[in-house]
Amino acid sequence: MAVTVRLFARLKEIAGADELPRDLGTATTVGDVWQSLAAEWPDLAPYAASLSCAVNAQYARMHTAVSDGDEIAFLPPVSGG
Amino acid sequence: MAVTVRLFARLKEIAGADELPRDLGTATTVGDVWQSLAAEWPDLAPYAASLSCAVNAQYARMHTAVSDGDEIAFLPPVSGG
Amino acid sequence: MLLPFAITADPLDVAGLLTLAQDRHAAQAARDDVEGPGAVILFVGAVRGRHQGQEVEALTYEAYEPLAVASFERIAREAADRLPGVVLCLHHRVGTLGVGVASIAIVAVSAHRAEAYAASRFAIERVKQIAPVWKREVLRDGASWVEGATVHPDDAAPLDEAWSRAWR
Amino acid sequence: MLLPFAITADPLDVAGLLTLAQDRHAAQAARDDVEGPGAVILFVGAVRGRHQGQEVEALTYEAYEPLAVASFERIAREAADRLPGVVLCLHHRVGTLGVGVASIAIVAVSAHRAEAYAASRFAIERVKQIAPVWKREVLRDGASWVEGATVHPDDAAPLDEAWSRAWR
Repeated sequence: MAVTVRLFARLKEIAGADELPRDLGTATTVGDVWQSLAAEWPDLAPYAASLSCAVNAQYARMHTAVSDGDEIAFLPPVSGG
Repeated sequence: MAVTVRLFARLKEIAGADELPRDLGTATTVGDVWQSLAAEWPDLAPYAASLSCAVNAQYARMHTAVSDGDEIAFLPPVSGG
Repeated sequence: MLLPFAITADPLDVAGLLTLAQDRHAAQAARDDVEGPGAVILFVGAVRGRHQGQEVEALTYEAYEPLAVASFERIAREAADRLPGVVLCLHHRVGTLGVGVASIAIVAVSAHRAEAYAASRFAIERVKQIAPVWKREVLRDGASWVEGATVHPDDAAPLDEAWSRAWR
Repeated sequence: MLLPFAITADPLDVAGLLTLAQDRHAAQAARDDVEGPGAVILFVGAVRGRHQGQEVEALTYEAYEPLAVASFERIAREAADRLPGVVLCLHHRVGTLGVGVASIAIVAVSAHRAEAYAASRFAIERVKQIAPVWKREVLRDGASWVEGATVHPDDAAPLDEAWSRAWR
Protein backbone atom coordinates (compact mmCIF):
# COMPACT_ATOMS: atom_id res chain seq x y z
CA MET A 1 0.00 0.00 0.00
CA ALA A 2 1.47 3.34 -1.11
CA VAL A 3 0.79 6.60 0.71
CA THR A 4 2.32 10.05 0.66
CA VAL A 5 3.55 11.47 3.95
CA ARG A 6 3.62 15.24 4.47
CA LEU A 7 5.82 16.73 7.17
CA PHE A 8 5.96 20.30 8.45
CA ALA A 9 8.14 22.69 10.42
CA ARG A 10 10.58 20.86 12.73
CA LEU A 11 9.40 17.41 11.55
CA LYS A 12 10.33 18.33 8.01
CA GLU A 13 13.78 19.43 9.17
CA ILE A 14 14.36 16.18 11.04
CA ALA A 15 13.40 13.98 8.11
CA GLY A 16 15.01 16.30 5.58
CA ALA A 17 11.93 16.24 3.35
CA ASP A 18 8.46 17.73 3.31
CA GLU A 19 6.98 14.92 1.25
CA LEU A 20 7.83 11.22 1.45
CA PRO A 21 6.36 8.41 -0.63
CA ARG A 22 5.99 5.36 1.66
CA ASP A 23 5.19 1.79 0.82
CA LEU A 24 3.63 0.43 3.96
CA GLY A 25 2.97 -3.25 3.49
CA THR A 26 0.73 -4.11 6.42
CA ALA A 27 0.21 -0.62 7.85
CA THR A 28 -3.45 0.05 8.50
CA THR A 29 -3.62 3.19 10.66
CA VAL A 30 -2.06 6.64 10.79
CA GLY A 31 -0.27 5.48 13.94
CA ASP A 32 1.38 2.65 11.98
CA VAL A 33 2.66 5.16 9.44
CA TRP A 34 4.07 7.28 12.25
CA GLN A 35 5.81 4.26 13.80
CA SER A 36 7.55 3.53 10.53
CA LEU A 37 8.80 7.11 10.33
CA ALA A 38 9.95 7.18 13.96
CA ALA A 39 11.84 3.94 13.35
CA GLU A 40 13.72 5.55 10.46
CA TRP A 41 14.26 8.97 12.12
CA PRO A 42 14.51 8.45 15.90
CA ASP A 43 14.52 12.23 16.49
CA LEU A 44 10.87 12.23 15.44
CA ALA A 45 9.87 9.91 18.29
CA PRO A 46 9.56 12.60 21.03
CA TYR A 47 6.86 14.31 18.95
CA ALA A 48 4.46 11.39 19.44
CA ALA A 49 2.98 13.04 22.51
CA SER A 50 2.30 16.41 20.87
CA LEU A 51 1.41 15.37 17.36
CA SER A 52 -1.67 16.06 15.31
CA CYS A 53 -2.42 14.29 12.07
CA ALA A 54 -4.54 14.57 8.97
CA VAL A 55 -5.61 12.23 6.20
CA ASN A 56 -6.26 13.81 2.81
CA ALA A 57 -6.26 17.29 4.35
CA GLN A 58 -8.81 16.46 7.03
CA TYR A 59 -7.94 16.28 10.70
CA ALA A 60 -7.68 12.65 11.81
CA ARG A 61 -6.66 10.58 14.84
CA MET A 62 -3.76 8.16 15.19
CA HIS A 63 -6.22 5.25 15.02
CA THR A 64 -7.73 6.48 11.73
CA ALA A 65 -7.45 3.84 8.98
CA VAL A 66 -5.42 4.65 5.89
CA SER A 67 -6.03 3.56 2.30
CA ASP A 68 -3.88 3.24 -0.75
CA GLY A 69 -3.10 6.65 -2.24
CA ASP A 70 -3.86 8.64 0.92
CA GLU A 71 -1.95 11.77 1.89
CA ILE A 72 -0.98 11.43 5.55
CA ALA A 73 0.17 14.65 7.26
CA PHE A 74 1.94 14.88 10.61
CA LEU A 75 1.66 18.22 12.34
CA PRO A 76 3.83 19.39 15.21
CA PRO A 77 2.23 21.83 17.68
CA VAL A 78 0.94 24.77 15.66
CA SER A 79 2.05 28.39 16.10
CA GLY A 80 0.18 30.51 13.57
CA GLY A 81 -1.20 33.99 14.00
CA MET B 1 -21.47 90.28 29.79
CA ALA B 2 -21.46 88.84 26.26
CA VAL B 3 -21.11 85.11 25.54
CA THR B 4 -21.66 82.89 22.53
CA VAL B 5 -24.06 79.99 22.93
CA ARG B 6 -23.60 76.86 20.79
CA LEU B 7 -26.51 74.48 20.30
CA PHE B 8 -26.52 71.05 18.68
CA ALA B 9 -28.87 68.47 17.19
CA ARG B 10 -32.44 68.84 18.49
CA LEU B 11 -31.58 71.89 20.60
CA LYS B 12 -30.40 73.67 17.49
CA GLU B 13 -33.64 72.81 15.72
CA ILE B 14 -35.75 74.14 18.59
CA ALA B 15 -33.90 77.45 18.78
CA GLY B 16 -33.52 77.68 15.01
CA ALA B 17 -29.81 78.53 15.31
CA ASP B 18 -26.57 76.74 16.08
CA GLU B 19 -24.87 79.85 17.41
CA LEU B 20 -26.45 82.64 19.48
CA PRO B 21 -24.74 85.74 20.84
CA ARG B 22 -26.21 86.45 24.28
CA ASP B 23 -25.84 89.48 26.49
CA LEU B 24 -26.39 88.15 29.95
CA GLY B 25 -26.40 91.04 32.38
CA THR B 26 -26.17 89.34 35.77
CA ALA B 27 -25.72 85.74 34.64
CA THR B 28 -22.82 84.09 36.42
CA THR B 29 -23.11 80.35 35.74
CA VAL B 30 -23.77 78.04 32.83
CA GLY B 31 -27.11 77.24 34.49
CA ASP B 32 -28.09 80.92 34.33
CA VAL B 33 -27.37 80.96 30.60
CA TRP B 34 -29.52 77.87 30.17
CA GLN B 35 -32.40 79.47 32.13
CA SER B 36 -32.38 82.46 29.82
CA LEU B 37 -32.58 80.18 26.77
CA ALA B 38 -35.35 78.04 28.25
CA ALA B 39 -37.32 81.20 29.01
CA GLU B 40 -37.09 82.25 25.39
CA TRP B 41 -37.69 78.75 23.88
CA PRO B 42 -39.90 76.78 26.28
CA ASP B 43 -39.42 73.59 24.21
CA LEU B 44 -35.83 73.56 25.43
CA ALA B 45 -36.89 73.23 29.07
CA PRO B 46 -37.47 69.43 29.11
CA TYR B 47 -33.79 68.96 28.16
CA ALA B 48 -32.65 70.33 31.53
CA ALA B 49 -32.59 66.81 32.98
CA SER B 50 -30.51 65.23 30.23
CA LEU B 51 -28.20 68.07 29.29
CA SER B 52 -24.44 68.25 29.20
CA CYS B 53 -22.56 71.49 28.84
CA ALA B 54 -19.15 72.83 27.93
CA VAL B 55 -17.35 76.12 28.36
CA ASN B 56 -14.77 77.00 25.72
CA ALA B 57 -14.83 73.43 24.38
CA GLN B 58 -14.21 71.83 27.76
CA TYR B 59 -16.82 69.78 29.57
CA ALA B 60 -18.34 71.82 32.41
CA ARG B 61 -21.14 71.59 34.97
CA MET B 62 -24.24 73.76 35.26
CA HIS B 63 -22.68 75.52 38.26
CA THR B 64 -19.52 76.41 36.34
CA ALA B 65 -18.93 80.16 36.27
CA VAL B 66 -18.88 81.96 32.94
CA SER B 67 -16.81 84.95 31.87
CA ASP B 68 -17.16 87.59 29.23
CA GLY B 69 -16.36 86.18 25.77
CA ASP B 70 -16.89 82.52 26.72
CA GLU B 71 -18.34 79.98 24.31
CA ILE B 72 -21.07 78.06 26.16
CA ALA B 73 -22.22 74.82 24.51
CA PHE B 74 -25.35 72.88 25.43
CA LEU B 75 -25.30 69.24 24.43
CA PRO B 76 -28.32 66.95 24.25
CA PRO B 77 -27.72 63.24 24.92
CA VAL B 78 -25.02 62.09 22.53
CA SER B 79 -25.43 59.38 19.90
CA GLY B 80 -22.16 59.05 18.01
CA GLY B 81 -20.51 55.90 16.74
CA MET C 1 -1.47 65.05 7.03
CA LEU C 2 -3.53 62.50 8.92
CA LEU C 3 -4.09 63.31 12.59
CA PRO C 4 -4.66 60.62 15.23
CA PHE C 5 -7.91 62.22 16.43
CA ALA C 6 -10.29 63.93 14.05
CA ILE C 7 -13.79 64.87 12.99
CA THR C 8 -13.98 64.85 9.22
CA ALA C 9 -16.53 65.42 6.48
CA ASP C 10 -14.47 63.31 4.07
CA PRO C 11 -14.60 59.53 3.71
CA LEU C 12 -12.64 57.88 6.49
CA ASP C 13 -9.09 57.00 5.50
CA VAL C 14 -9.02 53.57 7.12
CA ALA C 15 -5.78 52.43 5.49
CA GLY C 16 -4.05 55.66 6.51
CA LEU C 17 -5.30 55.36 10.07
CA LEU C 18 -4.03 51.78 10.34
CA THR C 19 -0.57 52.86 9.21
CA LEU C 20 -0.56 55.94 11.43
CA ALA C 21 -1.51 53.99 14.56
CA GLN C 22 1.02 51.25 13.93
CA ASP C 23 3.77 53.81 13.24
CA ARG C 24 2.93 55.70 16.43
CA HIS C 25 3.10 52.51 18.47
CA ALA C 26 6.42 51.55 16.88
CA ALA C 27 7.89 55.01 17.61
CA GLN C 28 6.66 54.99 21.20
CA ALA C 29 7.94 51.44 21.76
CA ALA C 30 11.36 52.33 20.36
CA ARG C 31 11.52 55.41 22.61
CA ASP C 32 10.50 53.39 25.69
CA ASP C 33 12.58 50.34 24.69
CA VAL C 34 9.60 47.97 24.91
CA GLU C 35 7.92 45.53 22.52
CA GLY C 36 6.59 47.08 19.31
CA PRO C 37 3.24 46.62 17.57
CA GLY C 38 2.07 43.01 17.41
CA ALA C 39 -1.72 43.37 17.36
CA VAL C 40 -3.75 45.92 15.45
CA ILE C 41 -7.53 46.14 15.84
CA LEU C 42 -9.65 48.30 13.60
CA PHE C 43 -13.25 48.97 14.52
CA VAL C 44 -15.46 50.44 11.82
CA GLY C 45 -19.05 51.46 12.48
CA ALA C 46 -21.16 51.51 9.33
CA VAL C 47 -24.63 52.87 8.63
CA ARG C 48 -27.20 50.07 8.87
CA GLY C 49 -30.20 50.12 6.56
CA ARG C 50 -32.52 49.00 9.31
CA HIS C 51 -32.85 50.02 12.93
CA GLN C 52 -35.41 48.59 15.34
CA GLY C 53 -37.62 47.50 12.46
CA GLN C 54 -37.50 50.77 10.55
CA GLU C 55 -35.90 51.24 7.16
CA VAL C 56 -33.12 53.83 7.46
CA GLU C 57 -32.21 55.68 4.28
CA ALA C 58 -29.27 57.59 5.73
CA LEU C 59 -27.78 58.95 8.93
CA THR C 60 -26.74 62.56 9.35
CA TYR C 61 -23.95 63.06 11.86
CA GLU C 62 -23.12 66.32 13.58
CA ALA C 63 -20.34 67.02 16.07
CA TYR C 64 -19.03 69.75 18.32
CA GLU C 65 -15.64 69.38 16.73
CA PRO C 66 -13.14 70.81 19.24
CA LEU C 67 -14.77 69.02 22.18
CA ALA C 68 -15.16 65.82 20.18
CA VAL C 69 -11.46 65.79 19.30
CA ALA C 70 -10.61 66.52 22.94
CA SER C 71 -12.86 63.63 24.02
CA PHE C 72 -11.05 61.27 21.63
CA GLU C 73 -7.72 62.37 23.13
CA ARG C 74 -9.15 61.82 26.59
CA ILE C 75 -10.35 58.32 25.67
CA ALA C 76 -6.89 57.44 24.35
CA ARG C 77 -5.33 58.64 27.62
CA GLU C 78 -7.84 56.70 29.70
CA ALA C 79 -7.05 53.55 27.72
CA ALA C 80 -3.28 53.99 28.02
CA ASP C 81 -3.56 54.66 31.76
CA ARG C 82 -5.06 51.21 32.26
CA LEU C 83 -3.33 49.40 29.38
CA PRO C 84 0.22 50.80 29.26
CA GLY C 85 1.66 51.17 25.79
CA VAL C 86 -1.66 50.92 23.95
CA VAL C 87 -2.02 53.44 21.12
CA LEU C 88 -5.43 54.60 19.87
CA CYS C 89 -6.42 56.64 16.84
CA LEU C 90 -10.06 57.75 16.36
CA HIS C 91 -11.78 59.44 13.43
CA HIS C 92 -15.50 60.20 13.26
CA ARG C 93 -17.17 61.34 10.09
CA VAL C 94 -19.91 63.98 9.92
CA GLY C 95 -22.51 64.77 7.27
CA THR C 96 -25.17 62.60 5.66
CA LEU C 97 -24.02 59.02 5.11
CA GLY C 98 -25.83 56.36 3.10
CA VAL C 99 -26.30 52.73 4.08
CA GLY C 100 -23.02 50.81 4.33
CA VAL C 101 -20.86 53.92 4.68
CA ALA C 102 -18.38 54.08 7.57
CA SER C 103 -19.14 56.68 10.25
CA ILE C 104 -16.35 55.91 12.71
CA ALA C 105 -12.96 54.22 12.58
CA ILE C 106 -10.94 53.35 15.66
CA VAL C 107 -7.53 51.72 15.53
CA ALA C 108 -6.01 50.17 18.66
CA VAL C 109 -2.42 48.94 18.60
CA SER C 110 -0.59 46.99 21.25
CA ALA C 111 2.23 44.50 21.57
CA HIS C 112 -0.28 41.75 22.42
CA ARG C 113 -3.84 41.12 21.31
CA ALA C 114 -5.69 41.07 24.64
CA GLU C 115 -4.81 44.71 25.31
CA ALA C 116 -5.61 45.79 21.76
CA TYR C 117 -9.08 44.20 21.87
CA ALA C 118 -9.76 45.76 25.26
CA ALA C 119 -8.64 49.22 24.17
CA SER C 120 -10.71 49.02 20.99
CA ARG C 121 -13.89 47.97 22.76
CA PHE C 122 -13.33 50.49 25.55
CA ALA C 123 -12.87 53.27 23.02
CA ILE C 124 -16.13 52.66 21.15
CA GLU C 125 -18.11 52.28 24.39
CA ARG C 126 -16.60 55.49 25.66
CA VAL C 127 -17.21 57.39 22.40
CA LYS C 128 -20.87 56.50 22.72
CA GLN C 129 -20.85 57.87 26.28
CA ILE C 130 -18.92 61.11 26.08
CA ALA C 131 -18.14 62.21 22.51
CA PRO C 132 -20.31 65.18 21.50
CA VAL C 133 -21.57 63.62 18.28
CA TRP C 134 -25.20 63.20 17.29
CA LYS C 135 -26.93 61.16 14.64
CA ARG C 136 -30.18 61.94 12.89
CA GLU C 137 -32.02 59.07 11.30
CA VAL C 138 -33.42 59.80 7.88
CA LEU C 139 -36.40 57.48 7.37
CA ARG C 140 -38.73 57.31 4.40
CA ASP C 141 -41.25 59.57 6.09
CA GLY C 142 -39.29 61.99 8.18
CA ALA C 143 -36.14 62.28 10.25
CA SER C 144 -35.33 62.48 13.94
CA TRP C 145 -32.36 62.94 16.18
CA VAL C 146 -31.22 59.93 18.16
CA GLU C 147 -30.63 60.74 21.82
CA GLY C 148 -28.45 58.32 23.70
CA ALA C 149 -26.23 58.87 26.69
CA THR C 150 -25.93 61.77 29.12
CA VAL C 151 -22.59 61.28 30.76
CA HIS C 152 -20.09 63.67 32.28
CA PRO C 153 -16.58 62.40 31.46
CA ASP C 154 -15.52 62.73 35.09
CA ASP C 155 -18.29 60.44 36.37
CA ALA C 156 -16.81 57.16 37.60
CA ALA C 157 -19.75 54.80 37.02
CA PRO C 158 -19.94 55.05 33.21
CA LEU C 159 -16.15 54.76 32.97
CA ASP C 160 -16.35 51.54 34.99
CA GLU C 161 -19.20 50.35 32.78
CA ALA C 162 -17.12 50.91 29.64
CA TRP C 163 -14.21 48.95 31.13
CA SER C 164 -16.53 46.15 32.24
CA ARG C 165 -17.51 45.62 28.61
CA ALA C 166 -13.93 45.73 27.41
CA TRP C 167 -11.70 43.96 29.88
CA ARG C 168 -11.86 41.30 32.54
CA MET D 1 -10.44 37.33 -7.08
CA LEU D 2 -10.17 37.58 -3.32
CA LEU D 3 -11.39 34.53 -1.41
CA PRO D 4 -12.79 34.71 2.13
CA PHE D 5 -10.33 32.09 3.44
CA ALA D 6 -6.79 31.85 2.15
CA ILE D 7 -3.13 31.14 2.70
CA THR D 8 -1.07 33.53 0.62
CA ALA D 9 2.56 34.32 -0.06
CA ASP D 10 1.62 37.86 -1.15
CA PRO D 11 1.15 40.87 1.12
CA LEU D 12 -2.25 40.70 2.84
CA ASP D 13 -4.91 42.72 1.04
CA VAL D 14 -6.49 44.23 4.14
CA ALA D 15 -8.62 46.78 2.28
CA GLY D 16 -9.92 44.10 -0.06
CA LEU D 17 -10.72 41.78 2.82
CA LEU D 18 -12.65 44.52 4.64
CA THR D 19 -14.77 45.14 1.56
CA LEU D 20 -15.27 41.44 0.87
CA ALA D 21 -16.45 40.68 4.40
CA GLN D 22 -18.82 43.65 4.53
CA ASP D 23 -20.25 42.74 1.10
CA ARG D 24 -20.77 39.13 2.16
CA HIS D 25 -22.58 40.22 5.31
CA ALA D 26 -24.78 42.61 3.32
CA ALA D 27 -25.68 39.91 0.79
CA GLN D 28 -26.45 37.36 3.50
CA ALA D 29 -28.54 39.88 5.45
CA ALA D 30 -30.52 40.81 2.35
CA ARG D 31 -31.16 37.14 1.62
CA ASP D 32 -32.27 36.44 5.19
CA ASP D 33 -34.12 39.76 5.54
CA VAL D 34 -32.21 40.77 8.68
CA GLU D 35 -30.11 43.77 9.71
CA GLY D 36 -27.07 44.40 7.53
CA PRO D 37 -23.46 45.18 8.50
CA GLY D 38 -23.14 47.73 11.29
CA ALA D 39 -19.86 46.70 12.95
CA VAL D 40 -16.67 45.63 11.23
CA ILE D 41 -13.64 44.45 13.22
CA LEU D 42 -10.29 43.86 11.60
CA PHE D 43 -7.58 42.04 13.51
CA VAL D 44 -4.07 42.22 12.11
CA GLY D 45 -1.20 40.32 13.64
CA ALA D 46 2.18 41.86 12.86
CA VAL D 47 5.72 40.58 13.31
CA ARG D 48 7.17 41.99 16.53
CA GLY D 49 10.86 42.83 16.70
CA ARG D 50 11.21 41.40 20.16
CA HIS D 51 9.87 38.27 21.78
CA GLN D 52 10.51 37.29 25.39
CA GLY D 53 13.59 39.48 25.53
CA GLN D 54 15.12 38.28 22.26
CA GLU D 55 15.60 40.42 19.17
CA VAL D 56 13.66 38.88 16.30
CA GLU D 57 14.87 39.74 12.80
CA ALA D 58 12.04 38.02 10.94
CA LEU D 59 9.47 35.25 11.18
CA THR D 60 9.11 32.53 8.59
CA TYR D 61 5.59 31.12 8.33
CA GLU D 62 4.72 27.77 6.81
CA ALA D 63 1.25 26.23 6.40
CA TYR D 64 -0.42 23.03 5.29
CA GLU D 65 -2.53 25.01 2.90
CA PRO D 66 -5.61 22.85 2.19
CA LEU D 67 -6.09 21.97 5.86
CA ALA D 68 -5.41 25.55 6.95
CA VAL D 69 -8.07 26.89 4.61
CA ALA D 70 -10.48 24.19 5.82
CA SER D 71 -9.71 25.17 9.42
CA PHE D 72 -10.52 28.82 8.64
CA GLU D 73 -13.84 27.72 7.13
CA ARG D 74 -14.50 25.65 10.21
CA ILE D 75 -13.73 28.56 12.53
CA ALA D 76 -16.15 30.77 10.59
CA ARG D 77 -18.87 28.11 10.92
CA GLU D 78 -18.20 27.68 14.65
CA ALA D 79 -18.51 31.45 15.12
CA ALA D 80 -21.75 31.70 13.12
CA ASP D 81 -23.26 28.76 15.00
CA ARG D 82 -22.93 30.68 18.25
CA LEU D 83 -23.32 34.21 16.86
CA PRO D 84 -25.95 33.99 14.12
CA GLY D 85 -25.33 36.23 11.14
CA VAL D 86 -21.68 36.91 11.90
CA VAL D 87 -19.44 36.78 8.83
CA LEU D 88 -15.69 36.04 9.08
CA CYS D 89 -12.92 36.26 6.50
CA LEU D 90 -9.41 35.01 7.35
CA HIS D 91 -6.14 35.28 5.45
CA HIS D 92 -2.77 34.07 6.72
CA ARG D 93 0.46 34.91 4.99
CA VAL D 94 3.38 32.51 4.57
CA GLY D 95 7.04 33.10 3.83
CA THR D 96 9.65 35.19 5.61
CA LEU D 97 8.23 38.42 7.02
CA GLY D 98 10.21 41.30 8.47
CA VAL D 99 9.39 43.28 11.60
CA GLY D 100 6.12 45.19 11.32
CA VAL D 101 4.77 43.11 8.45
CA ALA D 102 1.25 41.65 8.78
CA SER D 103 1.08 37.86 9.05
CA ILE D 104 -2.66 37.43 9.57
CA ALA D 105 -5.79 39.46 8.87
CA ILE D 106 -9.21 38.53 10.22
CA VAL D 107 -12.35 40.53 9.46
CA ALA D 108 -15.51 39.97 11.50
CA VAL D 109 -18.75 41.65 10.45
CA SER D 110 -22.01 41.77 12.32
CA ALA D 111 -25.05 43.99 12.68
CA HIS D 112 -23.94 44.96 16.19
CA ARG D 113 -20.53 45.42 17.75
CA ALA D 114 -20.65 42.94 20.63
CA GLU D 115 -20.99 39.98 18.26
CA ALA D 116 -18.30 41.31 15.91
CA TYR D 117 -15.78 41.71 18.74
CA ALA D 118 -16.60 38.24 20.04
CA ALA D 119 -16.27 36.60 16.63
CA SER D 120 -12.98 38.37 15.95
CA ARG D 121 -11.42 37.36 19.25
CA PHE D 122 -12.78 33.82 18.97
CA ALA D 123 -11.30 33.50 15.49
CA ILE D 124 -7.76 34.46 16.44
CA GLU D 125 -7.81 32.27 19.57
CA ARG D 126 -9.05 29.37 17.47
CA VAL D 127 -6.51 29.96 14.69
CA LYS D 128 -3.78 29.65 17.29
CA GLN D 129 -5.31 26.36 18.46
CA ILE D 130 -6.17 24.48 15.29
CA ALA D 131 -4.80 26.12 12.12
CA PRO D 132 -1.87 24.12 10.72
CA VAL D 133 0.49 27.06 10.48
CA TRP D 134 3.94 27.29 12.01
CA LYS D 135 6.33 30.12 12.65
CA ARG D 136 10.08 30.01 12.77
CA GLU D 137 11.86 32.78 14.61
CA VAL D 138 14.90 34.15 12.87
CA LEU D 139 17.20 35.57 15.56
CA ARG D 140 20.59 37.13 15.12
CA ASP D 141 22.34 33.85 15.91
CA GLY D 142 20.11 31.14 14.57
CA ALA D 143 16.50 30.24 14.03
CA SER D 144 14.00 27.91 15.63
CA TRP D 145 10.45 26.72 15.12
CA VAL D 146 7.91 27.91 17.64
CA GLU D 147 5.73 25.09 18.95
CA GLY D 148 2.45 26.14 20.50
CA ALA D 149 -0.81 24.26 20.75
CA THR D 150 -1.69 20.62 20.15
CA VAL D 151 -5.43 20.60 19.73
CA HIS D 152 -7.80 18.39 17.83
CA PRO D 153 -10.58 20.57 16.41
CA ASP D 154 -13.25 18.22 17.78
CA ASP D 155 -12.02 18.53 21.37
CA ALA D 156 -14.54 20.47 23.45
CA ALA D 157 -12.26 21.98 26.08
CA PRO D 158 -10.14 24.20 23.81
CA LEU D 159 -13.26 25.34 21.97
CA ASP D 160 -14.76 26.41 25.29
CA GLU D 161 -11.49 28.10 26.21
CA ALA D 162 -11.55 30.13 22.97
CA TRP D 163 -15.14 31.21 23.63
CA SER D 164 -14.34 32.10 27.23
CA ARG D 165 -11.78 34.63 25.98
CA ALA D 166 -14.17 36.05 23.41
CA TRP D 167 -17.63 36.21 24.84
CA ARG D 168 -19.39 36.44 28.17
